[in-house]
Amino acid sequence: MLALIALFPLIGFAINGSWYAFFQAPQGRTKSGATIPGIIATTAIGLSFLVSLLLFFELKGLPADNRVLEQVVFNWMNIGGFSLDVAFRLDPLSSLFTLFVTGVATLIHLYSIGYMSHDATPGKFFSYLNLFSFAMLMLILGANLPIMFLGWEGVGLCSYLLIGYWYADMEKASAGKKAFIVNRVGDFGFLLAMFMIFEKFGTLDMSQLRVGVFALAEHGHQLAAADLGIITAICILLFVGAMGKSAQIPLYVWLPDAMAGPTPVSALIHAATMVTSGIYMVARLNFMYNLSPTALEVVAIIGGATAFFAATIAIAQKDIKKVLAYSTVSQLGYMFLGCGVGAYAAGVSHVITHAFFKALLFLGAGSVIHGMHEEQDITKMGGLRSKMPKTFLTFAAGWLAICGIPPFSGFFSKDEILWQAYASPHGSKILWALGAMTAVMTAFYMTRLFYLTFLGTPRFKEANGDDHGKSHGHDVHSENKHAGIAVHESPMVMVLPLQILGVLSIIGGFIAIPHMSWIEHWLDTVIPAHDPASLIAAPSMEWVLMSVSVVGAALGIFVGFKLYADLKKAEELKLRFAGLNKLLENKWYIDELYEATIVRPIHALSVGLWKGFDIAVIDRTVLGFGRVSQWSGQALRVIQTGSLQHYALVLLMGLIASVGYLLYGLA
Amino acid sequence: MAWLESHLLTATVFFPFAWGLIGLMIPSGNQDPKNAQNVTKYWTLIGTIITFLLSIMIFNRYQAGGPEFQMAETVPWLTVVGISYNVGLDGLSLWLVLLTTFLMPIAVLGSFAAIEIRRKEYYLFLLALETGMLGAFVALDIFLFYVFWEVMLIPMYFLIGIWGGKDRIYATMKFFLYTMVGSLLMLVAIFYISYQHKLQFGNYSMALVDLYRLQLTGGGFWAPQSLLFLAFGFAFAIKVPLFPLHTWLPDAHVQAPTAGSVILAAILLKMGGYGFMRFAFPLFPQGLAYHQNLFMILGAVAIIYGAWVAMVQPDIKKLVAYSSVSHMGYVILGLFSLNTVAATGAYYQMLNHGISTGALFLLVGIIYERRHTREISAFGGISKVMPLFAVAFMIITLSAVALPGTNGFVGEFLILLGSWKTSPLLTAVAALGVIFGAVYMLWMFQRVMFGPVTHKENEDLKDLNFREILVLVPLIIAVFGMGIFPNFVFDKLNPSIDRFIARSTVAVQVQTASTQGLLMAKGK
Amino acid sequence: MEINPAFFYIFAGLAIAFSLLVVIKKSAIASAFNLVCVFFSFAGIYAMMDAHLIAAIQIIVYAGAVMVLFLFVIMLLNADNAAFDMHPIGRGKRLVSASFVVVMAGMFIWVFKNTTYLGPISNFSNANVEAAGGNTQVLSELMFSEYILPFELTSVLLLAAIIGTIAIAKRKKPAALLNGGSAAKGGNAQ
Amino acid sequence: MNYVQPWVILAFSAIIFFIGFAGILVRRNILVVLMCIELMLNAANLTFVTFSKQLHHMGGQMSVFFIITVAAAESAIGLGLVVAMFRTLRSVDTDDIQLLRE
Repeated sequence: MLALIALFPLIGFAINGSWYAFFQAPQGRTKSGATIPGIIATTAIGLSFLVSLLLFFELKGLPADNRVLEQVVFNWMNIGGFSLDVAFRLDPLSSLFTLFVTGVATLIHLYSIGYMSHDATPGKFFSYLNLFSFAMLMLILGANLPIMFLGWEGVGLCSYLLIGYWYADMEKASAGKKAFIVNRVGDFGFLLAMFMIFEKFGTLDMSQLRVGVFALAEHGHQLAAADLGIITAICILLFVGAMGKSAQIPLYVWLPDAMAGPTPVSALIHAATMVTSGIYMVARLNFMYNLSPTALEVVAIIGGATAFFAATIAIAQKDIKKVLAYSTVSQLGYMFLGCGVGAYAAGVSHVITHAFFKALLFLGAGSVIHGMHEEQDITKMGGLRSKMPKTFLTFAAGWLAICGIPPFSGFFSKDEILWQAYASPHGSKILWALGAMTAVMTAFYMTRLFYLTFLGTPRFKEANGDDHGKSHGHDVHSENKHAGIAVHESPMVMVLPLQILGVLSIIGGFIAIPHMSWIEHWLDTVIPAHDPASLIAAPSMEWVLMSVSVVGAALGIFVGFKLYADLKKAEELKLRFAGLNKLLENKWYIDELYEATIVRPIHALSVGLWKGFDIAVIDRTVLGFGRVSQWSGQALRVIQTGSLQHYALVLLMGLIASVGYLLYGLA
Repeated sequence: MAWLESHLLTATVFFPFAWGLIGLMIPSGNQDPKNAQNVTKYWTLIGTIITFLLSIMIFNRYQAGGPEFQMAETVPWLTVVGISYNVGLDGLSLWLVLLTTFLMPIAVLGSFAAIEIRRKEYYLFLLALETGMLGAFVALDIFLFYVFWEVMLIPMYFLIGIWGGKDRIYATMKFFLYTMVGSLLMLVAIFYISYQHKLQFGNYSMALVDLYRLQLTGGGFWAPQSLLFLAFGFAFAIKVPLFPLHTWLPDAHVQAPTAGSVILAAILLKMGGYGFMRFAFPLFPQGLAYHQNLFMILGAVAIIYGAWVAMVQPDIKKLVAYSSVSHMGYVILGLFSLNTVAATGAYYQMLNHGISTGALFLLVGIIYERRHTREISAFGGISKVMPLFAVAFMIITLSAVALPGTNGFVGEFLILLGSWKTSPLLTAVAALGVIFGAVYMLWMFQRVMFGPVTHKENEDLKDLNFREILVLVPLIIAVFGMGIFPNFVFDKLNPSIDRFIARSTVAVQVQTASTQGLLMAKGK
Repeated sequence: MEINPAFFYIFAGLAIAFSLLVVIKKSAIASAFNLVCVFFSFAGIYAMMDAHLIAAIQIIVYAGAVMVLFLFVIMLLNADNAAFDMHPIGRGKRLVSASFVVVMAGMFIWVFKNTTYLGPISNFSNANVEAAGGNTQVLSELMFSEYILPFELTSVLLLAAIIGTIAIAKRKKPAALLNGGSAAKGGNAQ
Repeated sequence: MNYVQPWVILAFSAIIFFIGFAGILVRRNILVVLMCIELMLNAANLTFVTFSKQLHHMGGQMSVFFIITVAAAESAIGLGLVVAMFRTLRSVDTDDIQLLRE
C-alpha cells in the first residue's frame, strides 16, 4: 500500500515517457496536445494523493505512540556486513509531507495542463513532472538514508531536466546544469555524512539510527567528547546537503537561475516541495541535531543569514519570478532558523504554509506571464487587477499570507518561528532581530511586486484599443514596439488550482496556531516538543513580539504602497541609492565571485594539468623510453650487417666461447 | 553434449576463435566493397551470441555456495616447469566472463556500419580478442593467464592499427609500449614465484591453488613480496590504467574504431582490476600491505585528476577516455581499501564502467558515423534533431555520474562506504569526484545536446535506426537492472569476495607464522 | 674397429684434400666435381665400416642425384656469366675465419680423443647383424617396422620439397594474366 | 695397430665438418656455400655411422638415411632459391642478399 504512493507517479512517468520517446519524439511523428498526457499525469499523482489521504487516516487510527507504517519492498543490496532494503516508512512527519506534496503536486499538474497547452512537447514535460513526484515521494518515504538519497538525487535530476526543459536556449540549459552541480556539492556532504553514520552506528536505517543515537546519549547522560564531535560533524555534513537542496548560503545560487524552467516547475519544485527537503531531512533527524548545539547553531545562523541576505536581493529584482525565487530562498532560511533553534515543528508548519502560498504566488505569476504572453518584467506590467480579476484575488491572498498578516496562514507559522528564535534555549535576540527585519523586508518587496503587477496603471501597450491602457502606455517608457499585448484571464483549468491554493493560504495557518498547534501535537512522536519550562523568555513576551512582527509587516506594506503609488518617487529613491541598488540588482555579485574564485581557477588548473602534466611530463617520459630503445636499436644495428658470413662467423665465435667454457670446466 | 558438459569453460573460451576461423572460409561473394563480406558480420554476430548463450550455461551451473573454483579442467602442458592448462571459474571470473560475452555481440552489432574495409580480418580479430579475454578471465594457471594476456594484445594492436583513426600508428605504438613493459615485469615475477614454489615444495608449479600456499618473505620495500607486488601491480596498473600510467588510454581510445574502444574500455581495462584481485593481492598480501597507501592515494588522485582533465577535453572520445581514468580510480581505491564492502563495490564498479563507458563509446561512435567528427564544438542542439539519441545519451550520462537508481551509484556508494573505514580523508577527496563527475559529463552533454542547432550539417541528422536501438537497449536495461537489483550480481559474487578479502588480509598473521616457523627450524 | 688403417687413411686423405679443393677452387663447376670425389671417398669409408646400405645410398643419392642437380643449376645459370666470377672474401677475413675454424676443430678433436669409451647399448653387434642377414637386410627390416612412421613421413617431406621447389623456382607470370580480368580492373581502379 | 681407433674417424669427420664451415665463411658464391653445407652433412653422417658401429645400435644408420633424405630435399629447395634469386638479382653473391638488414 505504502509503495503505491510512489508507484503511481512512476507508472505515469512510464506511460508518458515511453509514449513520448517512441511515438512523439522521433522526427515526423505527430505531437500530442497537452490534454491527454496532462490527464494521465494528473490522474497518477491524484491517485497517490488519495492513497496518502487513506494512509493518513489509517495512521491517525493507530495509537499515538505507535504511529508507524512500514513496508519493505525488496532487498536492494546485500553483501557481507552490509544490507540495505528498499523500504518505506510512514510516520506522522512523512505522512504530513506526502499529503501536502501530493496535494500541491496534483494542483500544479492540473494547472500545467492549461499552462503548457501551447508547448511543443507536453508529453515530455508531464513525464518529467511525474518522475519528479516519484523521486520526491521516495525522498519522503524512504526508511533509510540511501533510499532518501535516491529520492534526493532523483529530485535533483528532475530539477535539472525541468529547468533546462527549453534546452534550445543555452542559458536555460546552463541554469539546469548549475542547479545539478551545486546540488551535487550538497550531495557530497550528504554522502560523507552517510559514511560517517555507517561507520559510527553500523546502520543507515533511520529508526535504528534513532535507537543508536539515543543509546549513545543515554549511556552516560553526557555525550563523550569524541562522540559529540562525530555527531556534530555528521549533522553539519548533512546540513551541507540541505544547503544545496534547500538553497542556503553559500549554495543558494542555483535557485534564482532555476527560474528558467516553466513556471509550474518553479512552483512545484523550486518553491513548494523539493527545496523543502532539506528542512524535512533536518526535522527527520532532529534526534541527532538535538544532541549537538554547535550544529544547531550553524543551522540557525545560516538560516537566519540566508533569510536576511536573500530578502535584500529580492528588493531590487525586476523579474517577477526572480523576486519570488529570492523570496523562496529567504523563506527557506526562515525554516532553517526555526529548525536551528530547535523548533522543528514550527519549521515544518512553515514548510506547509509556505508550500501553499508560495505555490499560489508562483502559479499566479505563471498565470500573469501566461496572460501577458511571456512577459516577466514587473516594470512592464501594472494594472492587471481589472484584466485578471481571479488571478488578482488569489494572488492577494498569497501576498497577505507571505507578509504575515493575521489570520492568513503565513502569520502563524512565521510568528512561531520568530518567537522560538527569541525564546528557545538555542535562540538569541540577534537571530530574532534578523528574522524580524527579514519579515519587514518581505512585506516590502512583496508589496512592491504586488503593486507593480496588479495595481497602478498598465505600463505596456495593449492590443485591443482600450484607451485606458493607451493613454498611459507611452508616458511610462514602455519599449514594447510590438503590436501590444492582449492580456487575458487564464483558463479555468489554471484558475481552479489557484483558487484552491488561495483558500488553503487563508486557512492553512490554523493547523499551527501557537499553543494549540495541531501540527505540533501530531508530530509529537517524531519531534518531541520543547519543554515550555526550558524557554528562556517570559511567555508574556510572546504577545509583544507578535504585535511587533504584525506592525512590522504592516509597516512594510505601507511603505511599499506609499513608494510605488508614485513611480517617479521610487525612481528618485533608486537614483539616490544607485550604488546599493546596483549591488542588490546584481545580487551582491556572488555569481561573479564564484566564477572568479572557483570555476575559473579549476578550469585553468585542469587545462594546466592536461597540457602541462599529462602531455608534457608523462607522455614525454614514456616517449623518452621509446626513444632510448630506438637509439640503442640504432647502435646495435651496426652489428646486423645482413651478411651471411658475418652471422656464421659470430655463430662460430659463440660456439667456441660456450664449448670452450665447458671444456675449461672439464679440464 | 557430454563433452560440452565437462568442458564448458574450454568450449566457451575457444568457441569464438574457432567460429571465426570457420568464418574465414565463407566465400566473400560480391566483389563490391560496400556489400562484400556482408555474410561475415552476421556470422560473427551469431557466433558471439552463441558464446553468450554458452556463458549463460556457465552462469546457471555456477553454485554460489559451492567450491571455490568450479567447472575446473586441468590438462598437463609443460610439466617440466609446472605449467598446465588449468581453467576454472569463481565469482570474480563469472561476472567478467558474462560482461565480456554480453558486450561482444553489442560491439559487433555496433560496428556493422562503421567497418567498410577488410571485414573478414576485422571480425576475426574481434573473435580472437574475445577468446583471449575469456581465457584470461578463467585461467587458473598463472602462466596460462600470461599467455592469454598477451594474446589479447595482438588483435587489439591490429584493431587500432588497421581500422583506427588518423594517428593510429602513434596510438598503437604507445599502447603496445606501455602494455609490453608492464607485462614483461610480470613475466619475470611469474618465473620467480614458480621458482619459489620449487624451493618450498620441491616442484615447479604455476597453478594458482598451489601458489596461494606460498610463503614469501615480506616487510620492507626490498622484500620479495613488495617487489613482486610492484611487478604485478605495474602491469595491472597500466592496464587499469592508474594515474600516472594512463596516458596511453586517451590516444588508444580516440584512434580505435568504435568496437575497439568499447572492448578496450569495457573489458580490457577490467583485466587490470581482475589481475589485482586474482593474483597480486592474494599472492603477496604483505607486499600489498606495504604499498596499500601509495595505491590508495594514486586511486584518489586519479579520480580527481581524470575528472579535471576530462572537463577540458575538446574531443568527446577523449573526454570519455579520461572519465575512464576517473572511474577506474574508484576501482583502485575500493580494492585497496581491503574490506568486503569496498571490494564488492570496486568489482561492481568494474562491471558498471564496462556497461556505461561501453555505451558511451557506442553513442559517440553513432554520432561519429553521421558527422565524422568528435569535436564537441562541432555539435550543439543535437537533442532537437535526434531526440531518441538524446534520451539514450542522457540515461548513460546519468549512469556515468552515478545517479542513484542507475548502476553507477551502487558501485561508487559501496566503494566510498567501504573506503571510509580505511581512510576517511582519501574517501572525502574521492567523493569530490562525485561533483566533478557531474561537471564534466553534464557540461559535455549540454554542449553537444542543448542550445540551438549551430551547425548546418547537424540540421538533418538521422535519429537512431533500428539496429542502433537494438545495440543500446540491452545496455540501458543493464544500467537500470544493475542499479535496482544489484543483489542479482552480489548473490553469486559474495563468497568469492569474502575469500579474496580473507586471503589478502592475512598479511600480519602469515608473517608471524612464518617467522615462528623460521625460528623453530633454526632451533632444531 | 676392424678397418684396414691403410685404406682408411687413403680415403680420409683423399676426402680431406678434395674438400679443401671444394673450398679453394674458384670455379663452381670445379668445386662440384671435387665434391663428387669427396662423396665417393665417404662411400668407401662407409663400406669399410660395414654400412653397405649407407654406402650405396651415398653414391646413388649424393653422387648421383644431388650432384647432378648442382651441375644442372650451374649450367642453367650459365657458369660463364660474369656473376660467377667471384673471388673469396678478403685476406684478413679469410685468416680470421680460418683461425677460428681451426680452433674449433681442435677443440672437437681434443674432445673426441679424450672422451671416455661408450659401450654397446644395443645388441646389433657385428656377429648378430651378420647372423640376421647382413647390414642391408637388418636396416631394411628396421625401416619397415620400428621406423615406419618417420620413413613414411620422409615421403611427405619430399613431396613438400617438390612442391616448394616448383613454387619457388617457377617463373612468375604477369599479375594480370594470373588473377583474371576482374582483379586487373580493380587494380586499375586503385 | 691393425685397426683404426674410433676417435680417429671422429676427428676426421670433424676436420671435414670444419672445412665445410670454413667454406661457408670464406666463399661468396652461394652455390659453393650450398656445397659446403653438403660437406658438413656428410661429416655428420660419418659421425653417426661411427657411433652406430661403436654402440652396436642401428639407430645411427637409420638417422643417416633420414639425413640424406633431408639433405636431398634441402639442396632441391636451396637450389630452387638460388635460381629464383639469380632471376631477380642477376647474382649468386651472398653479399647481395642483405634484405634482412633493413
